[in-house]
Amino acid sequence: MKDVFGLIISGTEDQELRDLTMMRSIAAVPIAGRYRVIDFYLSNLVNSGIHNVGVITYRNYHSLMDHISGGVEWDLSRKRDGLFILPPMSQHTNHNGFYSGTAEAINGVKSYISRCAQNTCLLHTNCRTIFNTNYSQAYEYHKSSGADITMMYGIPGNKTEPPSKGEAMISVDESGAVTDVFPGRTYKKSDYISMDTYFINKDLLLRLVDDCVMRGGTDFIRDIIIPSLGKLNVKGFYYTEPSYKIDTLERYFKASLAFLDTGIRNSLIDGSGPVYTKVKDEVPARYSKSSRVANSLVSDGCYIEGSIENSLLFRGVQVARGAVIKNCIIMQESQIQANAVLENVILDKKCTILRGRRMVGTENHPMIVAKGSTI
Amino acid sequence: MKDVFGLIISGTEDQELRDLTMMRSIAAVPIAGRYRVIDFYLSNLVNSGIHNVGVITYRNYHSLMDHISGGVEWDLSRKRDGLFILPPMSQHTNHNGFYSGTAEAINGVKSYISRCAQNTCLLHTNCRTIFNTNYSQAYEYHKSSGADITMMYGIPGNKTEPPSKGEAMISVDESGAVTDVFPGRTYKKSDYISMDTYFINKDLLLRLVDDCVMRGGTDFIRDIIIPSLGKLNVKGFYYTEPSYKIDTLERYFKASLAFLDTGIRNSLIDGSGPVYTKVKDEVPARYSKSSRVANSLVSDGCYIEGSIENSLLFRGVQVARGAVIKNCIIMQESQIQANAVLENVILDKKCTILRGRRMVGTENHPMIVAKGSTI
Amino acid sequence: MKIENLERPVCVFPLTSNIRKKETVAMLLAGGQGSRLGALTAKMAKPAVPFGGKYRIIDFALSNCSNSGIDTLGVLTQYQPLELNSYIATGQPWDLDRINGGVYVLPPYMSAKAGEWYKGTANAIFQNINFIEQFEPEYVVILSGDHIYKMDYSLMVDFHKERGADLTIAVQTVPWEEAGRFGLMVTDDNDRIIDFEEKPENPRSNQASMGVYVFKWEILRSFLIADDADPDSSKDFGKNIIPAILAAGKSIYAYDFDGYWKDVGTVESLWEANMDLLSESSDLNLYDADWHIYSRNPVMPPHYAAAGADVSDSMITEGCIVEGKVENSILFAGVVISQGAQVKNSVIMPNTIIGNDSHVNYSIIAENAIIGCDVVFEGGSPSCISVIGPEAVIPDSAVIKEGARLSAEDAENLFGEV
Amino acid sequence: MKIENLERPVCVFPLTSNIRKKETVAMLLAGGQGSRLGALTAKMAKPAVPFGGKYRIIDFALSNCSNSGIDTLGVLTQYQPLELNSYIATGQPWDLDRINGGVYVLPPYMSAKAGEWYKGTANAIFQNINFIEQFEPEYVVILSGDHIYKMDYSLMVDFHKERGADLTIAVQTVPWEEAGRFGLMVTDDNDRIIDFEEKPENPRSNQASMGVYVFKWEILRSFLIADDADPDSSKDFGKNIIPAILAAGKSIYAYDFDGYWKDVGTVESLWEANMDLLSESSDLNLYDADWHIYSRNPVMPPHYAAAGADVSDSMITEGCIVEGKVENSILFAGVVISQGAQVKNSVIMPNTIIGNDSHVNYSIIAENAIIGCDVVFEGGSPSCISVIGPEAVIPDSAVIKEGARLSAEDAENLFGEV
Repeated sequence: MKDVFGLIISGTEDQELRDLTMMRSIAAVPIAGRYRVIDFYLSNLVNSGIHNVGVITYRNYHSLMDHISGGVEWDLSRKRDGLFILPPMSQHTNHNGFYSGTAEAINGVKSYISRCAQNTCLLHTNCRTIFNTNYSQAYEYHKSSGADITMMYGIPGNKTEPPSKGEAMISVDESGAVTDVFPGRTYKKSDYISMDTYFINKDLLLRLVDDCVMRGGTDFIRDIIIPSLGKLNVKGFYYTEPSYKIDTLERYFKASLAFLDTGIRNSLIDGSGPVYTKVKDEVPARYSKSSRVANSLVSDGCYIEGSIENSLLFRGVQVARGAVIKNCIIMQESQIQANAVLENVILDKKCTILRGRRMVGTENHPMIVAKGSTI
Repeated sequence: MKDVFGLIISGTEDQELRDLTMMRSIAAVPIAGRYRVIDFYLSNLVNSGIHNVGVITYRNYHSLMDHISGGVEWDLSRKRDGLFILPPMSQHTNHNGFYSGTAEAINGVKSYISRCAQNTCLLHTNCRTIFNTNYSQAYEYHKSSGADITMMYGIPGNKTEPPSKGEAMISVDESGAVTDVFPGRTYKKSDYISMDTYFINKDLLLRLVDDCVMRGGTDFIRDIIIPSLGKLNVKGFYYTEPSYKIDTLERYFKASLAFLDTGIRNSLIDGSGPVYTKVKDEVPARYSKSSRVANSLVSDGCYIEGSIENSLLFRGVQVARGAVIKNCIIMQESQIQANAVLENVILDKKCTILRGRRMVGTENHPMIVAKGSTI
Repeated sequence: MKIENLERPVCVFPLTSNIRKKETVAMLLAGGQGSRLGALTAKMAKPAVPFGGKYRIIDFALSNCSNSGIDTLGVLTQYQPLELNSYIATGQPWDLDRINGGVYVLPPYMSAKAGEWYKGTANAIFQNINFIEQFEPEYVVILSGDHIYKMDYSLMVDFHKERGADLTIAVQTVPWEEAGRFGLMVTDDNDRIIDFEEKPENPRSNQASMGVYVFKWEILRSFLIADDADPDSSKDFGKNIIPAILAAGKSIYAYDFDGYWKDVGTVESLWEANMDLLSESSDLNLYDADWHIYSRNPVMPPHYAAAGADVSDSMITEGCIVEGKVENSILFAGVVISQGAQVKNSVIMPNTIIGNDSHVNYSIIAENAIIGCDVVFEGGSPSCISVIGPEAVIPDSAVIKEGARLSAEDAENLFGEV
Repeated sequence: MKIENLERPVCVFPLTSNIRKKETVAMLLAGGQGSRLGALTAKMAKPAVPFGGKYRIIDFALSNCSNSGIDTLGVLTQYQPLELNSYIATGQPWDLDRINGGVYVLPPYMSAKAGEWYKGTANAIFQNINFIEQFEPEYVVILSGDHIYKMDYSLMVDFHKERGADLTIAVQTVPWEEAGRFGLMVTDDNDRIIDFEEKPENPRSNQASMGVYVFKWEILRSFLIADDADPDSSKDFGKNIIPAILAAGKSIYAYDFDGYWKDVGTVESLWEANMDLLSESSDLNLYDADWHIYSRNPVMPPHYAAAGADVSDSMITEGCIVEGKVENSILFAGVVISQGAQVKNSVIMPNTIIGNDSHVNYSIIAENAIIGCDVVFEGGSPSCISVIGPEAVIPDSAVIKEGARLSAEDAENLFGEV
């Protein structure tokens, strides 16, 4: 993978995740008890031997920058190559700094792309899939098939649900050529869902983006991929390992709870290599005499006096005596006071649930509490 | 200085520097043969024992971010505190991301300021002065005088010139209290020029900025300092060491050439501590048989076959045989081809002067060639 | 022109780094084997021994330095330094990866004349006089890497400065009945030390030395050089340097420290210090936001407690999998407690597995060990702790006697290869 | 459940770092004193000696590793390692500060049984078998830290793999008349080495070993262990390991390298290699953007050439001040050439001052020296280079004889204290 660089668009308008993406791009959303979504993307790239990665930031990128800046944790703090945070504005755009579509986002970082020493771009147009892979097989396929563009596609782990609105589905013929790309909610021609992951030659990418933007196009799929079908050699690479979409709140909730399954957790956290993330200095989790815990993931810094079941606790969560937590995702530094009851709830960071309060969502409609709330 | 954090506004509209600040903020302007302006600011802070520094970025901050990101060179890569790059947009502004004045800039980073563990802010509202100092004396004065705000002022080294348009001049009474602040070009009441450097209590700063922005104010001097005179205890601290303003192209040129004086150079580069900057891997400068050099500063990576006099050459400059360079500032990686003649010229980065070309400016009106030009 | 008028340019630095003068430099003695910890220190120096779920003993001294604002220190290693070297590495976890200063690991080395191992604590510092000199310090703080405590050394340096002392020794008041086990300081009313007794039978003082010293560097330097010339000296701080300084009439002060402090030199004291973390009443508080104890840890997922887990009064860290029962115990990263297993009053170090239905009690089990299924640890008590060494494998249904001390080799000899 | 079914959780890492398997690990021998360099190596190991204006000799091997994509290496130190330790530190300048891998400085250490110095090149590797094993490598590259060359080791490893060799030795074709000074490889038509001659009187080959080896790790490991058991062995690669592997009939190949390569073991060869940088025709090119030679340097201002300076055919680096004449010379950081001074055909190491009107010719002057005013270096030639050691002070009007070799002490004895 010496000749490949990675390019990640860290967010667009991810309305479906509601409060989780109000203050941060989807790439910075906490997941699996101690990670952020982008950890999976960066770790996959690094574990595949890709050491030059550009991350295009979006509106609220403070938390993303806090998390990845420097790149040390992913071994991307390097003199040559390494991690590049590419702010959403650029001397080349005439807009007020924000891109509205994926093609525009790429257009804003053309100078980074041109400077890359590597000739092939591994492009992630979004960060809405959790998967753990080594791209070498896909890259071999891309090279040996002579494709101009190779799209990765698969059938995500949460496949029983219908495709979501923003999702791109694809049809592939016997030769592996992509014959159609269509929005998930329109009509059903195949079960294959795009992983938003592409191999494409750097110069071709620059040319296609130039051309697209000149004609007023903004979206990578609508304005670049679809018009290219039939004209360019666009191949599909079928991804067989587990993957989870997190593009809606419900999917995010289910993907999170899937981590409680040891087999799924192992394959997502160490399937093709470990997932790296930022290390915090936390004391080990502490359980008191009165604590109860079952089928849960608990991070360092937690202090558990109450009862936890089927839940994920991020670091520094406090659960007081008598509190009951079931089927919940409790993010960093939240406090659950004595005798509070939570079921099917997602608490964002630094929330406080007061003594004795009770919140109950359903499996398909978890309740979500915005960052910093006191209930 | 344990209780002080630094805050640097890295640029505003610096029109007077013309082409030098088209593509970068003034903080990122190359100076003295191998530094950037912000190196002086960061080094002064670090040499004074201040280890928490926020840098508010402005429009084109790619080159600033490239230069300072990580903060390693200034020993500001730390777990606690360290260097914080504060993007010009913020969840608290409703604008399209850019601040128009210094007060607004501070307003956009209030959450950083609140989070600082230190109680006193050492605020630089601009980066248009080159000086080398240790702030401990000024800080002692600030504390012992009981001032609410202490402004540093002085008489810059290039004092023979009239004050420039954007410059703030101040009057101070016998007790050290600031009695007036007025624009340089209006009328002359004193020779004292503001160093754009303030000590101010963090909570007071937050309150003043809140108040200012609420009333529609945008500028720190006009809308915060001037209205405070007489109401708050605003003191002046007289700065006696050499300093050079670089707020116009002519001043930038003269300040640069001042570095050729060994006494001035020593005091600016190591007066109160060394100036740190980013290290590049360059081969030592190479002189050929035909080279001539007199009264010049030459950086690593230069390859000199021609003749250089009274000039500053940044790293990686090539001067071919027969070329003559006099009173010039030649920035990184520029090429001067054979027999070209340059006098009183500022070449920005990566310029090429073709074989035999001749460019002559005057001492008071140096010619400037924009980055990447071929002449 | 004459030679005496020649001047170096400004901004000239030593070759390797921008070293500038430092008022205070710390030297941390981390070369000891800690042989009373037996199998736990067979392959690593005592300061590298894991502690408290995700720390190592040396984290306390390193974090104390960092939190005290002492950013320049040498760590003197000698015995099995590989683990410690790669653990400390750049010093980043303790915020000690400073450009100007930072942490340096100092092993013994060979000079043009000869190579010499460190012959004693004082000799270790003596051999690194050049290292210290490059920072031109006023004060040198000597620390030991094998105590568990949180201490602000900067307050002790301030005390040292105020008194204008040549040497300041940190002391703890210990119960009179235990005083005889320590090096004791006899002081006058002004905290000035007038005598020093090493483990006396009839103590005249109950102020025990903590092994934390602040020296005026010029004083220490001259006494180190004099001591080195003395062929009869055992080159030790306690036995030679301090008595010599006292005998020379220099001003030595005692600095009273009343926080938590424990020398974890024995298996029982190491166990006890771990258990102190689980005690509500202990002074050893790791949750102090102003005095973080830092450590280096790999990234692992949150620990997983299975449906049948039963956890109480314990500390559990990342990467663990708990299916059985854990009570009043500390689990380090990557530990597995299998179904039906019961772990009580024990410390289980990284990556160790406890097999199904095994019962572990009053034990320290070192890293990478495998305890099979249905193993029983008999009895035990706070004064009788069993130890299983690193990499040891205990076969199914084995019985471990109370207070047993088994290295991997011992286990193999006892039980045969599994 | 049985013990054999117990499983560690995934994502369990060694204690200190996320160490993962590495196909290739390099071991760099940097413990040599380089005694033929005299005063230049009195206080630092030969690999730490400054070279080429802003480098040190070891930069070439370290940069080669980095540029070859070998990101995991151990540097074996023993003699005067302090300078080298702080120079290498985290490995950041060579991009070797990797989380997974990176550069490790490996001094001799004391184990539970005893402390041992490295007794030979092979013993140094033997003592670090555990270090190598943790990366589970297929191949181990053995390098020496005291050669000047740019070499892509990955191509040599590829060659080694293609041939399925047990050992591959890099060789340079040398002139027949000089062959007798080298260890020579006699090869068959397929580059397979069939014999090995150490400095023979009548060479049968002109293919000299460069001291760069690629081993299959399992082969090297077994021969190191066997060699250690042999009390008569001098524990040296050239004398013991390679002859033993050859005698055992293993497949050894010669890898021909035809780029610039120089062993800078003598003062004259060190001077020559420096001068090669100034030669238009030399193969030693530092301007190769694809093969940067990295180094660690403090930040200094650009060098200043005064109004009366006269500089030709020279390399001058940051922090220098040139008032006099510099011709065909190399100045390291912070050097001062005072007014009227003339420096020709010389190498002046960091922070050294040449006083007014002094004439220096055919010399290497080490770091932090002061050459007074009106000092004259007589004669000299490429085969007769004078050396002034680090920190030496040469008084005004002194005369330095051609080929003089003066340490700071020698100078003081000769001229008295200045």
